[in-house]
Amino acid sequence: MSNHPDAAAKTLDTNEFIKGLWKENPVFIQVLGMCPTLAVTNSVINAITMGLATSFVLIMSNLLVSSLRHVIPKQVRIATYILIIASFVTVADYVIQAVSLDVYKSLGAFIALIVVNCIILGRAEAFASKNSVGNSLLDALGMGVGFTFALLCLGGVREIMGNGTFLGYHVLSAHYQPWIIMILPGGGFFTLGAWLLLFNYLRKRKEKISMQ
Amino acid sequence: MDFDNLSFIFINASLINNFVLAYFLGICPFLGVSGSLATATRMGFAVIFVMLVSSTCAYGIHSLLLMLHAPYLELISFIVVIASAVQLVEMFIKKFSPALFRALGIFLPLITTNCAILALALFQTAKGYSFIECLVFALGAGVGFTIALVLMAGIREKLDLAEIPDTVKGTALAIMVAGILSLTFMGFAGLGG
Amino acid sequence: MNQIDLKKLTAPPNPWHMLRSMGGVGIVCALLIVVAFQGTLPRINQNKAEALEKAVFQVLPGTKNRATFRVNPDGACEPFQGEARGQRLVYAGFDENNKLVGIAVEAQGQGFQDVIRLIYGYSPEKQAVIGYQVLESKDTPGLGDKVEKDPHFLANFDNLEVPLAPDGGALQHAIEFVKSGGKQHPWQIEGITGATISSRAIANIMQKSTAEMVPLLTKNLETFQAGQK
Amino acid sequence: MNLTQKTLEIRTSPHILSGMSTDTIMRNVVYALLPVAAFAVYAFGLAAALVISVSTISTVLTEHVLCRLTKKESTIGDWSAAITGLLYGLTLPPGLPLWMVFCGGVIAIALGKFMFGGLGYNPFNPALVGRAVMQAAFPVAITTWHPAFTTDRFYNLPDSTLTLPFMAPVFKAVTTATPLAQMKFDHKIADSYDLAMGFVSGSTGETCAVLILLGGAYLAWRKMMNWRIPAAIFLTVIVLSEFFHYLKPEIYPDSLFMLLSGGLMLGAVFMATDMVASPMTSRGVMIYGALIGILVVVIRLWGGLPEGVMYAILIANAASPHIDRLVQPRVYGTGGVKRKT
Amino acid sequence: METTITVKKTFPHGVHPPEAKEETHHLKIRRFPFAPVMILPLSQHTGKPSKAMVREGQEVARGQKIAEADGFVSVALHAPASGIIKRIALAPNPVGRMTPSIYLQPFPASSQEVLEGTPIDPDTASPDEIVKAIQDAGIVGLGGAAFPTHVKLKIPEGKFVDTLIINGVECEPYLTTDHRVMLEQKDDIFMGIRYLMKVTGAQRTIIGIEANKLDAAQELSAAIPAGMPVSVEVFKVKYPQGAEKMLIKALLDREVPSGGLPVDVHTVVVNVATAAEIGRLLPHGRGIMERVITITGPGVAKKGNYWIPIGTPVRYVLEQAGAKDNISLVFLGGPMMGQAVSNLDFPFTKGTSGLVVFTEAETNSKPQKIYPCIHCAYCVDACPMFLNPSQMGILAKKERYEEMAEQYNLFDCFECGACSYVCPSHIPLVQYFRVAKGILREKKAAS
Repeated sequence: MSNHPDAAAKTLDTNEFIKGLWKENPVFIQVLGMCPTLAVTNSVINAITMGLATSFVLIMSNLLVSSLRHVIPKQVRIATYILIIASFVTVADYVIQAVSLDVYKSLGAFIALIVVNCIILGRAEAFASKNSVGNSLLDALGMGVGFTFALLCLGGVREIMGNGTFLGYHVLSAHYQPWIIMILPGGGFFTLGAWLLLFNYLRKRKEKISMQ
Repeated sequence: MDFDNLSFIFINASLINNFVLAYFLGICPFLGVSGSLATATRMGFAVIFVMLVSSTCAYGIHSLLLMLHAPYLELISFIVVIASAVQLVEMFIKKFSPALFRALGIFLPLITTNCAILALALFQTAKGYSFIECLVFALGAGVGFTIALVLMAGIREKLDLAEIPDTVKGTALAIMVAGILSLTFMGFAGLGG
Repeated sequence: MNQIDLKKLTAPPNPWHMLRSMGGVGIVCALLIVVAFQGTLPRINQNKAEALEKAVFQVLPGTKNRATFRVNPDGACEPFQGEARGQRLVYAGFDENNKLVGIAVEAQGQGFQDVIRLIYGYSPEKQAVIGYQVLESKDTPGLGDKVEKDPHFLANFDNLEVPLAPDGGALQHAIEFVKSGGKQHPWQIEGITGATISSRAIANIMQKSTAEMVPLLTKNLETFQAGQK
Repeated sequence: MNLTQKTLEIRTSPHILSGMSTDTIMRNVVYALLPVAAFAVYAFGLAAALVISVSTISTVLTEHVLCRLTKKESTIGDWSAAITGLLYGLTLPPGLPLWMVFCGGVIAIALGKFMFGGLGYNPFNPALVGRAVMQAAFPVAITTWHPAFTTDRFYNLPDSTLTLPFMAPVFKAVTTATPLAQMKFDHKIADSYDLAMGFVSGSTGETCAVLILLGGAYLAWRKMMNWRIPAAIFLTVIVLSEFFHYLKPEIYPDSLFMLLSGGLMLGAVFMATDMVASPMTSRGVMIYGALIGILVVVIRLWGGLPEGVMYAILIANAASPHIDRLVQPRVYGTGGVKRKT
Repeated sequence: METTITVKKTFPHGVHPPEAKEETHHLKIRRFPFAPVMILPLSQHTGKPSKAMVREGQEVARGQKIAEADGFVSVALHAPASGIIKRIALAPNPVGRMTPSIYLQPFPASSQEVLEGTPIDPDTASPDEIVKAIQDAGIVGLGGAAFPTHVKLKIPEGKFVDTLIINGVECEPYLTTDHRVMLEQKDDIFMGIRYLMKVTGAQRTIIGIEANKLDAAQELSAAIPAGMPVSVEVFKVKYPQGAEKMLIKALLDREVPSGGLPVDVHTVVVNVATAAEIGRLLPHGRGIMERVITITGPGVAKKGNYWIPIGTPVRYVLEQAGAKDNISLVFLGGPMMGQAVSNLDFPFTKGTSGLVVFTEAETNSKPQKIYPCIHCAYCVDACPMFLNPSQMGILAKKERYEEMAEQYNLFDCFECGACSYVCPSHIPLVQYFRVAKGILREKKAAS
């Protein structure tokens, strides 16, 4: 019974939403979607835009995949998912261009690269193709929020340290010396590394406490 | 095409703006395959190969879509065509050079969904490179990827034997090492300029 | 329910079924893309035009209107409209009296990290560059991006003389790069301390571009003046 | 005498040791660096003294604190943290704000060494990791040089030195260009004698080539340093730069200038020779040294930066596991029998 | 014969530990009294233990064969003194393992008279007869390895030997037995060489000696019998030159293939003391009863070289040699490869070449702190086998033993100790390698 994909599909489970925020956070815990996580987080606005765009694609593709899950034959499912995802990414790409060309320019090709973000295909394959539309939506929302939150964590640290600003507003003293490395690629690696360290540390401590 | 321009494209793609260390492209295989040197090297060559194939495809698609006035199909076509092309090439290699297939084969499907490959197509389109430039760009990107991967693999093999503190073990360490490597590659900035 | 699903799972793949569902999804996707493309196209074009206008107006102070021209391979310029891809374009700027202020030219070259793209305004009247803006640069933030912000450096381009030699074929003086504090002539670009490489790269791009474009633009001056209809 | 009640020690052979000890080696490297540091203070005055002491204190302190935090025995007794601190301090410009010096020292140990498990496991030279992070973080401050041998250097500090933590420094005092920058941007070549004796501007410890070489000679004589590494670096740099100088003497400087200017001496003698991050075999270190030499020349002559020693060494560090693997010594008896007929 | 000795040859790598030979190298070999009880392990050699031929309570004469070889890789054992077999039981060996041993109680005031056996004539005896005689004489490698000498003298079918090397290198610090033997038993040595050349078919013999024994080299070359194709070569002093493979490399620049034997490069190496013993015993048909042992080290008063009967317990020797009160480390053999003893009741065997006693002063000054490997490459430059001890040490710590064997030739290590000696981080590399080899052998045996 429990093996069956649609077994628990009838009810909505808010855990599907919560898990993406922390326990199964796509960036900090699952370490997925590293490319956008590192590449576009040199400022908060980029991080948020990227987070939202990814969430949008994630939600829409999860919805569509989940609602079509009985229709799509197993053999062609991956191809179909990619098709769906690529379409939504194209949509997101145009919408961002229409909203702000500056943001679009600073994100560059990374909007289009959402297509190959493993989180999206991963959720479609691992969750949406086996669960109800409602739960898939919750899952996508959770993952999206978790992803955006992670990007914000990185973007926030990097923009504040690297530029002394948050969302473009000066939050530190006017004489603050920016750590330019933080908005360089190296800083991206180091910030993510530091966050992962923190999560590792917290997890280790929790394990230790629960063992006692 | 003058040689200076081509060499700049190559140096730029391989060292200055290394796909992995400056653009964070292909981090997944970078972290996943850099555990042992032997696989890293083979993976590197497979990437160079796929990059050349997909760069050619992307150039063709882009020209075709320009003629058809359908730029909005670019992303979808890149994905689909590159994936199929790599698959075809894979079958071709399997048939005609089993040795090469054994060496590179298992990596090919892995690479197809790698963001570095798609990014290569997108970048070369955005930069408006000519066909030759595209190939040099692809070669540079592939070589750069390989260099980063191989250096990383060497360091990680060495670190396998180190007494790493518990908290640092795992991805965090690899990311930090990548950060230091990324810093060292800053030394190449301005080369060929 | 269970039984039906099981049957579906164990059934041999039906090519027609596969094709049908792929086709269906394809159609949905195509619809999506086309709708999004069509829906956003006017806005995107407007954004692009605005961005371009902003740049042109900035490098040609006093401009109120602009016209786009294509540079043909033979060196002649002609009014141009439509898809910008793959074309070599320059933009003429006109003041409120419809008088030609100058011509904005895009140029690019190798910087510290990657290619730097910039746009500058050439005034035929003053025979000088009267404005400049960096369009795209990946040079180190806080160091290389001084070429976009440093007021002292930007002042170089308020009136950077590029007079033609009497025979009209070439510049009288090529633009020169001098280090900070060394500027003596109006055709020299003074570098930034600590960002020598990026500022030198800008000077190189300017030197190359003006040497080619200024004679060409001068030749086509009448076309530009007549450009605004 | 009663042999019955004797407790005997059980040890495994060998029962005698050479007497060489890791902390002795490290301590001697510090000794070899001291004259260099002393000259730095002599040339740049109080500012250099402060930079070097703050850098050393920061690394030693960080090592101690991190060991305590992870409940390990403090490892500052092996002197390696002190070397890192000294070396790192010697690569900094004398006017660098002290808070930056301190941050870099913390990073050098935490990121460059401790994270990998401490002494013996760092794949990169920790001092250079700290320096590279600082270079990327504060590119302006770290390339702002103060002139050497100013008259007031022993009682006046540059304005930038005492900048408040995390605040941007203001460089009011006269700054100057290093010989390398002058070569690169103005094609001006400094006098070799001045370079050798350290009468030029630059990082605190990189200016006096003679003292650095003396320190290196001492270490090489005590066999605490692999002389092949600097030798290979120097040789490569000499050959390459002479070649290009021969081709275009007006653009490319001669080898003497290349050797004596910038951080090449300090880097080749004290940084590239970091035992932990360099290859082990004699042939390996030759390749390693040659790689550094090539990278230094390439970055100096064609790169965007005037100086590339730091990057060259770091990249060679990254490559050294491969070099080690490629040139494992041929084990006795595995290469076939040399037959004499 | 006056020869000017040129010292050039040596092998690459290796180390230079302090020689510490000056206290005993000038002291003539002296005889040693019989201990009240002697313990004669049946397994004093590499290979199968000997088979006891006596029963408890039996009276034996000095020189009488009390155990015979059990198979080819085994040798006979002779009574070192006239006395009574007290019992045959397990007794500890230096590692602490118990091995079957014969306890012999010498008669009070037992004489040094020895039984005479069947003499073997080097000119008339066939090679096989000589091999058998050497086995019957209980001769093993006296340099320390205790490998039955006759085994390596038996040249396998299809192989040949062109050079016989007599190993007078004695590279272990402190030990001077070979030095004294070369000075005092020249005739025995040349006699032994006659037997050995006959057996191996070698056309020439080279005696290899290190430059710290120039007097021995000079006297030996002066004493070479006319017409004998023997020469003396002097090497630079370096450890472990006495190892067969290093000696062959230094002397002939030949390399014994990995896993092979000296005979693969057409040589046989015999220790000089072994050669002397062959030359001393075979003409009388006797067996080994005693051997020359250096007793030295800061912990003993009467340092010197002694003829010590096989089976004498360490305790008895220490008492006679005047051990000091504060001794804390006693090892059999030299300080580089010697084995520390836990138990003073352990007897001297045929393979023991020295007894070095350290006091607390020496052991306490030895640094205890082990640092991580700093890749200084001292060990790489020391290893005579051109291995990479540093990398193997790191692998051993991570218990990656297979990798050590497959990629880093662990089994070519012969535990000379040069790497541990030079290691500034005091990593017990040799010990790591011993453990690794042991575990790998066990694994192999299990599978």
